[in-house]
Amino acid sequence: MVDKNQLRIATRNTGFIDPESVESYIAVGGYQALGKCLAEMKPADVIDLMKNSGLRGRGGAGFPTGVKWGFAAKYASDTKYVVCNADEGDPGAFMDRAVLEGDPHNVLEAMAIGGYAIGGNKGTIYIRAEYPLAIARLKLAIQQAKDMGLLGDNIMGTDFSFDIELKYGAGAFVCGEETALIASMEGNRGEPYTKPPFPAEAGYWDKPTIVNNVETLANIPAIIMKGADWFSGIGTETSKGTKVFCICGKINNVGLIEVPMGTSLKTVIYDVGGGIPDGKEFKAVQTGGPSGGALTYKDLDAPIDYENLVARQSMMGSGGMIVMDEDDCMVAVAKFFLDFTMDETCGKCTPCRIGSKRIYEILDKITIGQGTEADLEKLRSLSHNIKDTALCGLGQTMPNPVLSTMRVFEDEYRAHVIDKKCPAGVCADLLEFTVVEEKCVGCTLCARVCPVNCISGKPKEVHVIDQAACIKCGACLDKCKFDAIIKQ
Amino acid sequence: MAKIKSLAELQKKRDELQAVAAKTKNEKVIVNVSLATCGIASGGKEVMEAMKQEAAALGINNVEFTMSGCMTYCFAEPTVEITLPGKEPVVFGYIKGDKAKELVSKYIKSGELVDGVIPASYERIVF
Amino acid sequence: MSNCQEKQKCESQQGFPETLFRELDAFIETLPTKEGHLITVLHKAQSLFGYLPEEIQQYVADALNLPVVQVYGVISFYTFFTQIPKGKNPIAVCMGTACFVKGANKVVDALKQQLQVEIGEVTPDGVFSIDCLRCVGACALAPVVMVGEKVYANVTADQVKDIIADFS
Amino acid sequence: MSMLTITIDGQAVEMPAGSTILAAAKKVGIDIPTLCQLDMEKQFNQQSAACRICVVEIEKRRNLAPACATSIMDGMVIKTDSQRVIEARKTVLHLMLSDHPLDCLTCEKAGACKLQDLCYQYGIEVSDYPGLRNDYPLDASNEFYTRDLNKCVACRRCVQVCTNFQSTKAIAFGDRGFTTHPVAPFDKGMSDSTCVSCGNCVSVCPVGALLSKSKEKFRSWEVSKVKTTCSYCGVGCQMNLLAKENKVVGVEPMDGASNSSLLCVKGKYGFNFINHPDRLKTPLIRKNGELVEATWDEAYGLIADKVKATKAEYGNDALAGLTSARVTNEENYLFQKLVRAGFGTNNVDHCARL
Amino acid sequence: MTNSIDELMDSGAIFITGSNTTEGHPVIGAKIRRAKAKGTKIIVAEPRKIELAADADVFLQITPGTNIALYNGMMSYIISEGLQAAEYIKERTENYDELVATLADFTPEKAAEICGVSAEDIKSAARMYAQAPKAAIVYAMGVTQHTTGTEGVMTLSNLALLCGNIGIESGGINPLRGQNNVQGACDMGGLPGTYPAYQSVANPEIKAKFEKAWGVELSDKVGLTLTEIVHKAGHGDIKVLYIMGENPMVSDPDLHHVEEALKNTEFLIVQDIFLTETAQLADVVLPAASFAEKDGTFSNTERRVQRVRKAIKPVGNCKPDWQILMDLLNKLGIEKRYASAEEVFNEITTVTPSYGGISYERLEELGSLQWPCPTPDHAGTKFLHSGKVARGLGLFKPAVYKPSAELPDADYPYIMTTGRVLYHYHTRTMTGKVDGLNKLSPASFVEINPALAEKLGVTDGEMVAVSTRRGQIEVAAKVTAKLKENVIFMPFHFAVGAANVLTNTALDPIAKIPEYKVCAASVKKI
Repeated sequence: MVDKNQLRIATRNTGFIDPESVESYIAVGGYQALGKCLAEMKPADVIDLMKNSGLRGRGGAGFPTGVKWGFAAKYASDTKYVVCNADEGDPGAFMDRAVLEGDPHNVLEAMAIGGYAIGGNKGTIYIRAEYPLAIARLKLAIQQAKDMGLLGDNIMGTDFSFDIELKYGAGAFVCGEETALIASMEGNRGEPYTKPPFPAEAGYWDKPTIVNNVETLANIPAIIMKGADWFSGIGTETSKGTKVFCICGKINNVGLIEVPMGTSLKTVIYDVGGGIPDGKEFKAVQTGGPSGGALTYKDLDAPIDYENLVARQSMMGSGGMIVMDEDDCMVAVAKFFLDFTMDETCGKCTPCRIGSKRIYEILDKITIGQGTEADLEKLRSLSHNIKDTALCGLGQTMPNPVLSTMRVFEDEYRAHVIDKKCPAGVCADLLEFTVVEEKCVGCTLCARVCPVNCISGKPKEVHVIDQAACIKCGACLDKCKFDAIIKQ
Repeated sequence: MAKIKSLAELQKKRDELQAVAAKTKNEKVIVNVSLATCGIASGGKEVMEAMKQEAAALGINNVEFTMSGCMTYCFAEPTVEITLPGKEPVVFGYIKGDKAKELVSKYIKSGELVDGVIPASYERIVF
Repeated sequence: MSNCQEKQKCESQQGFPETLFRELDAFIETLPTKEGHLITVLHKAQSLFGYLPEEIQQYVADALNLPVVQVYGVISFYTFFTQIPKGKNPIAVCMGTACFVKGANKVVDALKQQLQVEIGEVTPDGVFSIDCLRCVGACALAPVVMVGEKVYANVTADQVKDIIADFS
Repeated sequence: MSMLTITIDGQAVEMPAGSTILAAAKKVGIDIPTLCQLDMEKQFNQQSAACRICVVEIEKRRNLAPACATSIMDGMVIKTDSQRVIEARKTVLHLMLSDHPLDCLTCEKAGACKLQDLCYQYGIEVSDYPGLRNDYPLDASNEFYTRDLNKCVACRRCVQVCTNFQSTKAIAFGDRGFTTHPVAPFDKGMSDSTCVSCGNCVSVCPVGALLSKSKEKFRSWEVSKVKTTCSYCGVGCQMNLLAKENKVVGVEPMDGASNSSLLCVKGKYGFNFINHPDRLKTPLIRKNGELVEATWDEAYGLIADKVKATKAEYGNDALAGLTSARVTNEENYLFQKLVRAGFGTNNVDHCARL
Repeated sequence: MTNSIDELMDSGAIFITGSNTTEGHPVIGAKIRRAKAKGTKIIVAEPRKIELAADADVFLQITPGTNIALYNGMMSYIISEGLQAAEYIKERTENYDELVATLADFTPEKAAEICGVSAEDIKSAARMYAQAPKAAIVYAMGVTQHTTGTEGVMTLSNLALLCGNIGIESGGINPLRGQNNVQGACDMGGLPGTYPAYQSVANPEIKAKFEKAWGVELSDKVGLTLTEIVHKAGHGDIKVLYIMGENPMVSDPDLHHVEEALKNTEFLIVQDIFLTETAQLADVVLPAASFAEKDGTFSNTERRVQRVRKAIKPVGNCKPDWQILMDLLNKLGIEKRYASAEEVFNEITTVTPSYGGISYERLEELGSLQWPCPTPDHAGTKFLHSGKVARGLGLFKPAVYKPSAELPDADYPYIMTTGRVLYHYHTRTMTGKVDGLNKLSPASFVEINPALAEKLGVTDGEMVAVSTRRGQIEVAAKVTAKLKENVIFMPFHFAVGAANVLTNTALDPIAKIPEYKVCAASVKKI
């Protein structure tokens, strides 16, 4: 009965080995890839292998890793840096944490390989301070690897040396953007700057720097060991290998999955994810977090890869997948994401600083029933212009949740502005709780739970809700045993 | 710890470790508890402790406890993987309350399956 | 003698014990360079002092030879850093997407109502403070509430009372 | 340095590698509006590129690019006036204006305000996206200028000039998101900062957020501007004197070889002595122990007589003159000529050593 | 300055000594800090922990008056370590052997003892300066206002030559001139011994040239210096004294002596824009126009000639100085009318070789020109002594450390030094009229170290009596850790609580500069 929809490359060891034991990692072939690079390959060979494998950045944008390494290798410098971006910022994604907590040496090994390939010998892991366990296990792993001569000076007896330090994030989503991340690593406000120059040319301390995400790195030792052909044989035409997703929200099997690129959304949701709980209807899945968009039943058969998601106005992002059911209001979801980006925008460029606030305000207006059709137009045009003018990736993708939900759920938006109704029954200001006379038996339970005492009626008589005083908390609906209260 | 001086030394080390692991696998029950952040938050450490106590109480002493990171079945935390000597590993989820003791007294002691088994739905790369 | 040490001759305005300052000095000594480690030092300072009031910001600025306004600029940028003391039992509600779709905002409302303080505030008796966190990466347990180190999973609004009771 | 060829609005332009699109456009007379761009920053990648008003369309690029901070690449094809570009700029202005008071009628900056000019240029009267505005108290704690952050457009020029050029580092950016704004330490008033009142931030502020306090009210179009050299220390900063009705009412730095558009507190704000009521306005002659007003002829006559008489009675070396390190070369020249040729002595010196 | 201000930003190291640059020359101070941000090493040697000390890679808090010992200590270390520019010394200098001989037994340790700093710091400063590919020295009155001022400058010049830093871009020795046109006043012959462009009055050919140009007979006797003039006036030997735009009643040392001298002068002419302390003693006061009301040129500290332009009409009945001087020249029979400042400038260029190629027209076009600029096609000179020094070979003129003229003793136990504050300029003739500046720096003060304050029982802001052998004043105490315990500091700007009531008139024998930077003082609580 075992269905093998998943293929675990990046997460091949998590859950299997003891993350606090370097022997445990070595026993599954750990550091062999690094050893192979140092003993049998020239740096250029490593880069070629990476290029041929087709591995693309798993942090979101999908830039080919080998090409990035090639750029950094090209610039001459006494110092070059390999940075591991472990500032997992997407709310609803935790694959990086899982890998770091479950298989830290895998990431260290990959960073050293990157250092060897580009001609650098310093590595920095920029990790969220909110991940204490991952930090502790990384520190331990670095020490163990140094003690065994797998990191530090003259690795495995060669003249290649590579050291890794940790730097902590401090709660800023924008630091996932590589230029902001570099600013933050240097101890500054995490404000992005205009590229070019790209970090590969002038990054950390103005030195050539490659920034790779945890999941990207976690693939690398396997690629070195099993070859470019093996890796590029997995996935789709443009997207090779696998992708780790965190599926959560309204889904039965909440958890971490790793599937080959090109797996359909349907497989992910129904076969791997076990479908929607409580017999509810699948409505949408948000991929790419606050930078992404909503996929719907229309997209269920689409193979998941970088290009297909972008074509559907979403994006791969780091791999968060939030599943929503019929009870979720897409306007409210868009508002939730804008609330997030509005807080997280660094505030440097005008479109993002003020634009996120204005989009949020318009969405808020819509959810409280004060929106107009003109507002929908404003939303669209403002969103397009922000995408066009914002400084960094955060601002350029910030309107995506709005644009994608408007594309697919325009009806829902229109219901809010024209009918002043929230079809999913989420937006409190647009709801009305009413008593169905035929069903009410006058048990008084609803009146007793109402926190504002707006339900009146004598025992055994039909009760009435005072709409003016009702705060739409839904307590009466939950309590009524006779389905006599409806929300609409 | 002795430093590894070459790729050959590393390969030798790996082979040694694998040999030890294979031996253990044939002789002992291996209990692997998922102890990533969510596993710990769901009570993974308590599960491990309860199982140790129960094993001691029942006089079962060929059990080796290990820990690992996330087993990916977040919906079923805490999760425990048990490998009986010579058998394939089995993952049990939803280990709440007395379930931990039950795993010892039933599955480890007599190979009797309890509910909460999570089938592996993946293929895993090894090299 | 560095500026900060000179200043340390005087009493700490907030009455922080001198040993904490010495511990911070010792930590700074272990850094390979002062340059680029402002955030590192602020993490350490916050872990020692609990929060980063003006006095500590000035101390860190002097110790790293940075303008204090730069230190303030950094602190006010990152949500992890706080300039006001947290409650004895800091409550943090995860507001990641998974928690949101599972109703974390209702939990927040319940907490606010129960403790009669707003997000980012401390109860008058200093026992609790409420903050909203970006994702803590435990989405399977959504909604997640942390009180200090203790994690509560799958929290609903009606459990809030019990959680608070655990610490009262 | 290698030369690259690009096309802007259909015109081919040849520029050295490392030039910005902005510079290339300027060379062929194409005006790209700017706001946060700071002329003092010579390297394109030092520009904050925060305001996004200078965005242009580059063929084969997904997003619009800021002309001030994007270096040219060979063969680049750029459009600066497409519908897409105009719409984007208008949106940026609408957004800026949505967080800005509309008090141009009384704002001191009117007429010299970049935001006002740009809104005029793009025909924007009120913002399409009204919403919550930031609300900060006016900070008048500095002796020489006021800071009204409600008018701030977060262009960062003040922080750039204070940090990178003046190197005082009295201000930085604080907060995040919608409330991101320039701050003094702990977001208090400027008087609580290390500010040395050089006013260089005021000089570069494109809007009315930083304004010099002024005794005389004046509108930017009412003043004449004359470029001159500062009369304080030996640096020789270049500056414009702003004059209205024969009064100097303000100073603005100019880009001189020695000052590179900077001034200090004395140069920027120490000009009120010029029209001070205590200025000497007429010659004075001591009569009966008192200095009394006299005509120039009386004064000249008295001096000439006294010089001639002294020379005759005591010899030339009984006369002496102290010239001044404060006056012009021409005047120093004439003074030593007066002492040497007129008094007939070399007893001339000045306080170079003091 | 031998070099230009902007060249500092490409120096490998900048040695700042005797200059509180961020307050005295704020814009240059800002540029030095920008250089620091771009990677330039900064060495500061000052008695006070000035603002730039915080930017310094090495800060040497030397006892006032010991700078020569410091420079010699640095040089002796450089030579002992073989860090000197041997090739440069061989090809472009002379008298090196005497330097080596003079420094033979003067170790950094000895220097350290004299200067009150650590020998290690002297060594690292020396290494930093010597090992930088291009290093600049920046100094101001802190070096020159000593009885050994000239030797101080020469010793710095030795240091620069030793490391091959003269005649190269971004190197040099760079005095920062305190007043806007002090350079121009010197260039224009406002000196007793030289005509414009430093042409000697004793040289018959030069004298003949000027006699021809001006149409009068001229004296070949070197005139009196300012301090000598004041001294002679005190004895009643100067009958007519014409003071233009100066306020010796505040700026000169030992003010009681100055006041006496001016009162003793039979006929005192003062030309200024305000009725200064000096003008109040005058027999005739001539009202002059301010810089905003006239045309002309200033020459800045880097020999850069720049235009002054008229922005408003002269206030009241006052006149630009050049017009007054022209009128008086005419009255004294030297008939020449200049229609404009430009016509005066044109005359200057005919007799001043270094200005020969400068004209208003070129200044209009280029903004500025740095002399020497001998011909109209010359681009001006960015840095001096390129290729070889002006005199041919760079001359080492070694000097040994000599103590200041007045040292602390039991009665006057502290070393008093003077200087500027950011918010005032010189004698406050101008800045004293600006409300905001007066609010930021309202009155005179004396800075004392906290330990000294405690010893005296004085708290910050309390009034104290500061006295020296020449007088006593009462000022507020400013308690600050900027100073060492035995050193006190006063700004010289203020007429009330004037520091120069206290300062020493002892002069440098060569440049006749007074020793403002060191005298012995006592401080008492009132």
